[in-house]
Amino acid sequence: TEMTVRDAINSALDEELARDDKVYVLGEEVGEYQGAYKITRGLLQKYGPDRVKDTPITEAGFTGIAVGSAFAGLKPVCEFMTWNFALQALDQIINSAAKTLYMSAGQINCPIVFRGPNGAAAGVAAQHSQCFAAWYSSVPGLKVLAPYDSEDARGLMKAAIRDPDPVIFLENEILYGQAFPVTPEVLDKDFVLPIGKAKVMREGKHVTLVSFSKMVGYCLKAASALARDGVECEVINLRSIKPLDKDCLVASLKKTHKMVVVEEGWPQSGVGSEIAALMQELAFDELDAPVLRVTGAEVPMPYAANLEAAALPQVDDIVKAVKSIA
Amino acid sequence: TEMTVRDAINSALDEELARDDKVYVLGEEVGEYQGAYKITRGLLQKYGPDRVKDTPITEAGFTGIAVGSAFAGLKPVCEFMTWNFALQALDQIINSAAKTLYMSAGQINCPIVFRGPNGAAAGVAAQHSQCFAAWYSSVPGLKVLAPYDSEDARGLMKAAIRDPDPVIFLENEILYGQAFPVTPEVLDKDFVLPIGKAKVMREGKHVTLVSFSKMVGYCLKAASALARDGVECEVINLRSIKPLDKDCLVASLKKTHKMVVVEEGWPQSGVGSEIAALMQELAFDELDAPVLRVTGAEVPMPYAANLEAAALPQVDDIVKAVKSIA
Amino acid sequence: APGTIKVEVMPYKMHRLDAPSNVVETSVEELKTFYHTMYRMRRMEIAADMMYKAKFIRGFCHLYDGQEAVLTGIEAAITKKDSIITSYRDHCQHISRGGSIFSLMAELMGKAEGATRGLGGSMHIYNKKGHFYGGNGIVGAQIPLGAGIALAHKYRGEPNVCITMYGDGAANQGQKYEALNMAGLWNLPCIFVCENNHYGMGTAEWRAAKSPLYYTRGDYIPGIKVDGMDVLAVKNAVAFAKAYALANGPIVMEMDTYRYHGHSMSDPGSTYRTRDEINAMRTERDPIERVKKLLLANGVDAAELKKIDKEVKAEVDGAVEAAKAGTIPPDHWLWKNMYMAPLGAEVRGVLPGVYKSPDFDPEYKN
Amino acid sequence: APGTIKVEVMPYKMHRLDAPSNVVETSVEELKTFYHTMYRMRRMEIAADMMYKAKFIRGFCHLYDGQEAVLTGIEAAITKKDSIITSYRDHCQHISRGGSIFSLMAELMGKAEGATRGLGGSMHIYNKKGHFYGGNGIVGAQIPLGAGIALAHKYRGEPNVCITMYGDGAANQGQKYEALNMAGLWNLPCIFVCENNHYGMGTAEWRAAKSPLYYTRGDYIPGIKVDGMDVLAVKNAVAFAKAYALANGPIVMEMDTYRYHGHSMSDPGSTYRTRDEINAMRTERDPIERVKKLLLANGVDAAELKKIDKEVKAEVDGAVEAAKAGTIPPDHWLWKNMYMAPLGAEVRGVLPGVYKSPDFDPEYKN
Ligand SMILES: Cc1ncc(C[n+]2csc(CCOP(=O)(O)OP(=O)(O)O)c2C)c(N)n1
Ligand SMILES: Cc1ncc(C[n+]2csc(CCOP(=O)(O)OP(=O)(O)O)c2C)c(N)n1
Ligand SMILES: [Mg+2]
Ligand SMILES: [Mg+2]
Repeated sequence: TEMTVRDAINSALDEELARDDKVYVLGEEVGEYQGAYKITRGLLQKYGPDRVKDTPITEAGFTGIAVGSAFAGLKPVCEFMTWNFALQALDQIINSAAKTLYMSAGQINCPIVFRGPNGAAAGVAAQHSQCFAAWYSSVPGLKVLAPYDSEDARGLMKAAIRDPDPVIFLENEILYGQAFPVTPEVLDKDFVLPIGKAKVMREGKHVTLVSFSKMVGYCLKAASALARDGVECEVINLRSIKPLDKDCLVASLKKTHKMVVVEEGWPQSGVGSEIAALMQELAFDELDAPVLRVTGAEVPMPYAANLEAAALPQVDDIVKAVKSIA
Repeated sequence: TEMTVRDAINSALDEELARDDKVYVLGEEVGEYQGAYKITRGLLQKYGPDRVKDTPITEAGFTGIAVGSAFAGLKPVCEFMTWNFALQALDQIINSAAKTLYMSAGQINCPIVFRGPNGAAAGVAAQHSQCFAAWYSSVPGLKVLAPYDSEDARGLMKAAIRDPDPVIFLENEILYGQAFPVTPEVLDKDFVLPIGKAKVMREGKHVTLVSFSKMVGYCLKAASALARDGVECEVINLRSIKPLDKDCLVASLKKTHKMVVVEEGWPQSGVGSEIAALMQELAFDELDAPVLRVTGAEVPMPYAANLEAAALPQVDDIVKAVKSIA
Repeated sequence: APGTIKVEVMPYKMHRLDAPSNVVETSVEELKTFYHTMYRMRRMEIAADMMYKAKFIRGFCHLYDGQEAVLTGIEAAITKKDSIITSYRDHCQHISRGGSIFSLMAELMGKAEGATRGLGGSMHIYNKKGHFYGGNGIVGAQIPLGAGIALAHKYRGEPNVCITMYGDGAANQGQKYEALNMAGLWNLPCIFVCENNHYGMGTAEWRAAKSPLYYTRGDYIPGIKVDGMDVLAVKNAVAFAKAYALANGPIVMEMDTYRYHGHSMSDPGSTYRTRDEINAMRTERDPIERVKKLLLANGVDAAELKKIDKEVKAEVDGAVEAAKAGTIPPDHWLWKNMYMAPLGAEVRGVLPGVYKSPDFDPEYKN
Repeated sequence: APGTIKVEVMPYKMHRLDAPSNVVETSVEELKTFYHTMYRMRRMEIAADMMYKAKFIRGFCHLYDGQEAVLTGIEAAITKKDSIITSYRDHCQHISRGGSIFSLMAELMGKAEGATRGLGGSMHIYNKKGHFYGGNGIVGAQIPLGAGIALAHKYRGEPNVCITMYGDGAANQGQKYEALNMAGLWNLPCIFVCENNHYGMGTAEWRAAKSPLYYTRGDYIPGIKVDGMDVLAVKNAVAFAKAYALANGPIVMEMDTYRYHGHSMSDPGSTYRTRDEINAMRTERDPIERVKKLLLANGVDAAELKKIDKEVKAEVDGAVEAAKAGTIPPDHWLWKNMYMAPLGAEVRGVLPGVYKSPDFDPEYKN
């Protein structure tokens, strides 16, 4: 069977709400409107307004309220309509959610999931297209997950909600409507993926392609194209950006000796920068070529379709980068 | 003669206020209190309350007001008592200040300086000790400067205020009281350093040490210690974190073939990650060893003095890192 | 004066202030201008809707139809040296500040001839020369920005205000309260205009605000509530507010208005409100119909208005076709106007090894 | 009841509410407890001041002396199942929620025996079991957090409130207004307690707030202004507020109080206010003196109070010495309690190649 990423997240939320009455959902338009992107469809009807709470457009305030309620033992799932708007709430995410367990010497944990679409959608321009993966993943105390397909979305969302620590959950609007095959195992009520483990999506021996979220699909496409030219790529879906699955990355590098990291975010101090730095640090002698980064261009996102495309990695770019070292 | 970093910033502000009446200063306690760290001492008395404005403790609001006034042609210097508090104003810095020139197709520029102490002071614990260099330097549209000594502080502050674009100016509380020698040239009213250029603080041929802000002093100390053992370090003071002075870094690497980057911030996707990624990308064959990163430990900052010291790079750590590859 | 028409508008509701008169003076000439202005806005937005559905426009697209009287009344009371800033619902400010329908349409279609050259899109229209500061995609962020623009006016001793527009949803944002406080402390000539169209996306005002009395929400800042479907009520109130703001500092205006379309294009706009409600608004309070009736009652010929309608339709149709025929911005525009000062360094492209020198070129000459 | 003493306190100022009676019942026993509690707080803060000056304490250190009646009155009106959250000025909450002076002093000195094991420091004291949620270093951030704690009480159907304390400076923060709105919409049992000590750092209230009438600043949320230097006035008002909050939702309390010390240790506290002002507060409104006078007037012997003083001094001195003799936290504590769930991965140390596995160990057993 197939399932869209939207339904994967929706069903995971539904099942976790059913499983644990400390879990509740809040955010703008999550209730009566059924979610700006319909991720929370049906949940208000099923669980009522105390567990599916519509908030005013006040990110700092409702994030603080969500975090406070998590300190006091609830398990909020806090939706940002997009992650861009969480910039108004960043202080509460970093200084309250991420740091309190440590500052309180282990007394006050914060079981919360912050979720919403991250990065570029289509034609939404500079203020609505930023990728925040690198920023959040730099912060100790946070865990950062980014699903690619429906399996990821279900398994990681359940892991995030059941986790006693704050989890940043980076979705992708363009993937919401995409359907992926799912096994019965994935549809199980207790299908929980481990946090911190990457997944090898395709094996290969020549070059390792590393990415997360939407770019995993692009890497798979690039790998297919390259295979036709005899270049076998190993494709790694990070799934977890904090912690990073170093072992998986190093193991693959030891096999291929070449790596390309693909992300939609800006290059400087990005996720790719970290992985490149890590690889040369952990496996210097294994590298037959520099770890290459294919990233969003270092510009605010333009509106026009052609410029937007030029500002983001395309399958062709990945192919080119691989060919430059393969 | 000698001058403290505090006096260097203060005199630069003073002279730029005198030079251009569109320049004004705002922030919490910058006026009557003379600055929480006395950086704005005397300015209210000299320039009056319209040009040295005390604000309430409302970072989002006064940052937005400052940015709006810059759109409309003023040149605000916006003080954050520390950069930690700018988390409440980050949306205005990123989505308003950094992106508007681009979104407006070049119509509306934003000549503003955001300044204040960044990173760890002494004993101020987890919520007051974060380094934001990597985050801001990832954002196109921003320029990010970090002075080390009084020469840097004067020359970069003047450059920042005269620049027509938004500049993030990362100071260090512990350096404020430190005195450095300054030449008459540095004291000139028009002493302006170029944005985007690093400075070689000490030449050497064995290993390149790269850092910014307070860590430059530590690198210089480590270099002296290592010189006694016959290891000659080249010490680079980045001064500008966005843009990075790639040419200076690569030139040094071509000489030493080894590099250690030192920063107080967290490791993942830090400034060091970017430099390591860049170096292996731009000069793969020049590297005789991995670019090593010495960074703040991946923990929220603890309070106790010994733990705090263990969480931050010490001169000894730098020496150790160099020795591991020298 | 001869030709003066006196119209009684709905009495203003006041907060910490005495009400201005609700008898407003106008003239046939002025009313014709209002009719023309508002009808142009209306047709333009309807065209945008069609072009969106025909897939010539992508991303978000927030339409202003229904709310035309607010902006039109504001412009009638201020000068082009007064500043305006608003949210993403910004197409009509482009027009009212002197931009063409063509350049708006071209922008929506991502064309090089667009108001922001295809770089900004629907939510990011600006006109610096016309003192229009945009277009802001982040709910509430324009509020302190507007206070800052007002600060600049005051700093330079200019006799101007900044009109800072935001929605009923945005009215709950904390930064609004921070901005109000500073505007009050510093007596900034800022007019905070809450366009209460009764919904923030799918959320009715009372579900988002414990107190939906927006004109009182400045608390210690005075306020006035205005029938935002009546351009004369708005004109008169804004003239009053401008005088007040220049003399005393900030004031809050609540404009009672309505958006006919959904929030943005993906919202049908009919799940959280009834068709009856929408229809009642259109038939009973439509701002254009109101002016039309006044014109007819004051001796203007229906044929004359039809002529205006026809001209406007032709203008809009022409603009749409011209925009369709516009040029795709060249790819190297990607690298322009990130910085005003030469960066003296390169920025990275998508691929490693691809570095570009960003340049400042607001004329897009190269 | 026999032994009941009736005291008239300063009448409350009210906003959108009728005032409770300003005649408060108490007893010699209760007054003695208040005296003891407040005197302990006072001596502890004075000791912290001395230890800071003697360089046993580093970083920030915000003292509560002068404000003791606020917290003491609050605690007298609520139970230990009600929650409290406050700012960085949090030493006394540690005490009022059952912590020892020793563990507070040990924390300030960065010792392993400290309230937060040397990890948190002055601004980050917590007591989860005592429903004390800290200690927050970011001005205003505790306000929505407090509303969230109240939400949890309500969600679980508990008959408890969250006391959310913040300063007059913090009262201008936007997130306060966002939290008030949601607390109002959702009827959260949250008592917003503004401790108005008239200065936020060096800024007098009227320089930071266009309207320094903090009890009215909730606008549509009711408020009450209380003499925060009078523990009986506070007790009575908080009891009233708790009943109100449980029945109706949020309420704002303004406590008119004063901090004797500077803002933190680097602030002498005398450049932005006069010595006369400080002296007048100490001689005319001191909260401990007020209770002392009441006790003496009600037949308690001065010698008995002297005895309390002596005991408290001895307790504080002992705690200080014990804290000095405390242990430095072992370096490997750096890696504890970053996450509750096993991370299944390592975190990086300062040096490359140094990786550590963070563990959850709130007892610090290992
Ligand atoms: C900070 C932020 N949060 C959420 C959004 C998504 N969003 C865009 S418009 C909108 C509704 C705003 O309603 P209102 O202020 O009433 O303005 P209107 O659209 O009615 O003109 C929302 C929730 C956003 N753009 N920015
Ligand atoms: C967001 C933020 N901005 C600035 C600061 C620095 N700061 C710490 S306390 C303080 C003054 C707060 O005054 P008030 O709220 O009146 O509380 P009080 O100290 O008087 O108890 C300031 C400006 C901070 N910690 N957080
Ligand atoms: Mg609205
Ligand atoms: Mg105060």
